[in-house]
Amino acid sequence: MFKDVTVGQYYPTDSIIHSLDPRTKINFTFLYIISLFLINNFTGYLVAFLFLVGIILLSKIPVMYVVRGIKALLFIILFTVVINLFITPGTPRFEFWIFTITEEGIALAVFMALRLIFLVTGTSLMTLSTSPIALTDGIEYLLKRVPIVKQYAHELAMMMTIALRFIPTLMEETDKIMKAQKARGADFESGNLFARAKNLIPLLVPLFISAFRRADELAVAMEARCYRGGENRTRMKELAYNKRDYAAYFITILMVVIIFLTRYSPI
Amino acid sequence: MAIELINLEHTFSEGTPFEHKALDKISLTIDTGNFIGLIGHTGSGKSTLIQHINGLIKPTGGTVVVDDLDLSHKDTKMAQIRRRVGLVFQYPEYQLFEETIEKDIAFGPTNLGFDKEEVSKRVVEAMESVGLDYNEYKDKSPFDLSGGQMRRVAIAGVIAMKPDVLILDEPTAGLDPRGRDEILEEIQTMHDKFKMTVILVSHSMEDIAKYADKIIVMYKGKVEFYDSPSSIFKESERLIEIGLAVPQVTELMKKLKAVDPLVDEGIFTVEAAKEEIMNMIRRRNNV
Amino acid sequence: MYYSKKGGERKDIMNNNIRKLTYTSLMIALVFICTVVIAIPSPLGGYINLGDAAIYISSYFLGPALGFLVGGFGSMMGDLYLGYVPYMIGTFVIKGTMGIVSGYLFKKDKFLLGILFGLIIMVLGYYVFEILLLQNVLSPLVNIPFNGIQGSIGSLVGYTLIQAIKKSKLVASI
Amino acid sequence: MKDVISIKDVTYRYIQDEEENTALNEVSLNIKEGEFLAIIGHNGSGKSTLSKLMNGILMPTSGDIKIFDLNTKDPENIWKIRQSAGMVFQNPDNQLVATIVEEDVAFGPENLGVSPKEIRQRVDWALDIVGMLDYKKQKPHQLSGGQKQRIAIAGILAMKPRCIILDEPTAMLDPSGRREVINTIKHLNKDEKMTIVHITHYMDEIVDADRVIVMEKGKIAMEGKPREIFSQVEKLTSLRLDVPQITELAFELSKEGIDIDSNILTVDEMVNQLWQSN
Ligand SMILES: Nc1ncnc2c1ncn2[C@@H]1O[C@H](COP(=O)(O)OP(=O)(O)OP(=O)(O)O)[C@@H](O)[C@H]1O
Ligand SMILES: Nc1ncnc2c1ncn2[C@@H]1O[C@H](COP(=O)(O)OP(=O)(O)OP(=O)(O)O)[C@@H](O)[C@H]1O
Ligand SMILES: [Mg+2]
Ligand SMILES: [Mg+2]
Repeated sequence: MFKDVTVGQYYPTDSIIHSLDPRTKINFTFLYIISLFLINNFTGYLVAFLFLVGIILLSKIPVMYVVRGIKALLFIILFTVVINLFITPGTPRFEFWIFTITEEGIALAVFMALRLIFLVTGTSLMTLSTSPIALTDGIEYLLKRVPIVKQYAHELAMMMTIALRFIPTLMEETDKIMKAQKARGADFESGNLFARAKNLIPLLVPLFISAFRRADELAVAMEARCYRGGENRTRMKELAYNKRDYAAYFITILMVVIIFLTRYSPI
Repeated sequence: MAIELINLEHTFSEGTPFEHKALDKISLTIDTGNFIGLIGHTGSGKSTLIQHINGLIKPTGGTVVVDDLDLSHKDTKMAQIRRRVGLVFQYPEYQLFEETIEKDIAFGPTNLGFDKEEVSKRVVEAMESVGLDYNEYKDKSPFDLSGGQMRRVAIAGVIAMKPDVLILDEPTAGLDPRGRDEILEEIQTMHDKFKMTVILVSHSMEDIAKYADKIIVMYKGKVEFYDSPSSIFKESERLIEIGLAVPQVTELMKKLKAVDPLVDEGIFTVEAAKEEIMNMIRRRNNV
Repeated sequence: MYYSKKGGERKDIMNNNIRKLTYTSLMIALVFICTVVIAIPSPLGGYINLGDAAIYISSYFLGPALGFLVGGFGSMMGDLYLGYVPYMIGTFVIKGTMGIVSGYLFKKDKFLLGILFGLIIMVLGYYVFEILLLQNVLSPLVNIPFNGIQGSIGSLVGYTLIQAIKKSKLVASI
Repeated sequence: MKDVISIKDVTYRYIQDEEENTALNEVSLNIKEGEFLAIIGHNGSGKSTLSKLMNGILMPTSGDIKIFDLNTKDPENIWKIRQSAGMVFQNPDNQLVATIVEEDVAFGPENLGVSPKEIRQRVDWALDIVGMLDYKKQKPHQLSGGQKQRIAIAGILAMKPRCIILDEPTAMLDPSGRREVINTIKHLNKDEKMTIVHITHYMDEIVDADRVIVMEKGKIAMEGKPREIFSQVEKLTSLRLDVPQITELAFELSKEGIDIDSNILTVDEMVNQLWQSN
């Protein structure tokens, strides 16, 4: 049941977006988030929207997948909209009972909703088009450029890789232990909150112990393969920028500049 | 306690691109008190099959009936099923979790709702059945034991539920040859003593040949054969074709038969092979 | 730390750092799993996950520094999987801090205090982060009860589990 | 021929809850270049301890171990030793590090600082030898046990070792996985001229070994060619081991006074002997 989890909901296609260097996509995402917070009018959102739609189309990922992230945050987005509607002072537009909705309130609520939706969609797009492994490589490379952190960049990336490698294995193990305990009469499905939490002990204790044992065996196996940290280590594949990455950087910068300019637009 | 599988089907991830039919229209009856060997290539559906027998997996088609209990029926309580059918998984020592051996073995019977007295009686019996001295071991941590002993504790944890049907998925993996024999002997003894129905999943044709009175052979989710060992091991070509093997002595008998047609090829234990070869030699010396 | 009783004699070409690395990695994987698959239905609707319990266990056995990494990365990957991408950075900081602080207090033998502080950091942390994300102080309030229950269950399970694993005598702290 | 590994009077004690547990007791053993050595013995007889000593993962409590004349006690040698005596472990899952097969195989040479171009060549070469080249872009968790174990072997091969030590590489595999791994090991020994140390509980896996060591309670109890070892059925049984069914049958027959060698190892040999002698 758990066999094929891909962390991060990677959706592989053969698109140009997928083939970009992960560093390009990470940097783009950062700049995109910053631009979102720069926007202060409809023109700005329109520009951001057009960029987003363009990228979605290029990525060949079904729109349904891209917007799925919104569902997870729907409740809090709606609540934020409602709050903004009612608490923003300004020119009253509607009034009923003790509530007043102002024009500024409506504008702010719509802006907030748009910003959150764009934020969710844009970031999901990056994780949908970049495999967790590529993402890890990209992060490692970028961390190597950050002072202080840079001496740990290799170890951090190694940790992420091993964690990704073991997630499916441990998921299968979870399933197995759960079944084994059920066969001994354990009940994971009924009882109140506290009873259920307590019933998980026969699952979680063996699971953690098994993870400890695996960690131990893995350490020995890595040592036997001459692992000694990041020093003097080479890589089979080095990340390398292509022409399309430079093009992507150009477009990204263009986007930031245009969005910045929209701040001076009248609407 | 008869087990009846009627048109049993199981499809994983039904309706997705990962759809996979693991069991395909399986119908068979296992009689009370049988010692069944279950063999089949990797991925043939053995584990999926046995998990149906104690309700851990629900069929996507067909039913499982254990005695009078229809497992796919809504009113059937899981506790009733677990009480009748005990399942020992592969590497069962990885499911131990309690501080002491006694507590760990008591986990199953306690879950079934027995009172303290009954539980501790069962723990004593179960430990005895797997050859662990109660007084010496009860207060030890299960994690202080050797691999073979941990395996025994885990098996005892299921035995203590006193199931009528005991299913074991490769109980001897990773043990040395003596450890292997000891565990199988203990299972055999329990089978004889409590008239327990035993289903043993194993990759070792020699072990299956030695202990089982009937063998189920699975191939790609279907039952290929279900018969006595002597008839099944006669089908050596087919067995090899579907990724299995025959015991070495069966292979030998087959080759001997090629030169002496009177040789019986349905032989699978060293004892019987010895007899047959002695007969063969006598025959030849008489000529 | 070393699995299997007190462990063998390793005079020491054995680089303890590798062991720290693999334990941390595996615990990241477990925090992820406890966050996304092992869930209990919650009275407020939705599911309570046990990611927090896994963080306490990690920070207890691995100490504050590694606890930070485990809490931060494990939970961040959980967000990635569950579609809470905008929360990732916040989660990294909040859960990481939870790992550090509880790990530090556990080390000082302040067991309950460690769990309590972890809980407070989590609830307050998400509140503050959502203020930044949503740009107002009111709407994030709705999540406080949910986080509170979530955290309490996590604390409870974490507490019980640490006791159980300790008793199994299998693991000695680093 | 030269000795690849020479073990001299080695004792190893684990310290556990202040108690000492002697896992190996004054063991001496030499392994020749190109040899296929099999080690068997009951659970806890010290096989794994011995193998970890050969690779410098454990240090002897007393005595010396030399790999190609390099003493494992000298910290300077350790990386050279681990590179030339590679190790494969029981659980295929717990030795794979990376999320993609080829990247896992590259892990060893990357640690050694080999150039990217050469790593690429070595990875393809190693995957080819174990017959897994077609799987290089796969994720390890989608492979069967036997395939994972072959990837683990490829990961060691890519470090270009001269000797491979395998600690129960088949214990967790089903028969087809076992066959895959055993064939790979034999291929490495015969065609790639690699020295092999193979630890196992399966008697049928050692029939083709050049030499067999039987361990008992931290000591070497028997040593010889498979045929010599298997002819001593009773001694093996007393050491918690057994013999292939066919050898047992030969033993039983010869007890009955039938003229047959009691060290038969294969079915064909048995057929021949029964046919010729009687
Ligand atoms: N949870 C699952 N989700 C999807 N497919 C599954 C799942 N469990 C098993 N399968 C598939 O169902 C088939 C039967 O698996 P099963 O585990 O029953 O085989 P088996 O005969 O026990 O094999 P083995 O000898 O390796 O234990 C296999 O192809 C397997 O990949
Ligand atoms: N990490 C450890 N700490 C303490 N004692 C240990 C440790 N590992 C092994 N031992 C002990 O050392 C002895 C030899 O163990 P070893 O693992 O070498 O045996 P083995 O022959 O490999 O057994 P198996 O066939 O079960 O793998 C045993 O008595 C065992 O209990
Ligand atoms: Mg199975
Ligand atoms: Mg061993």
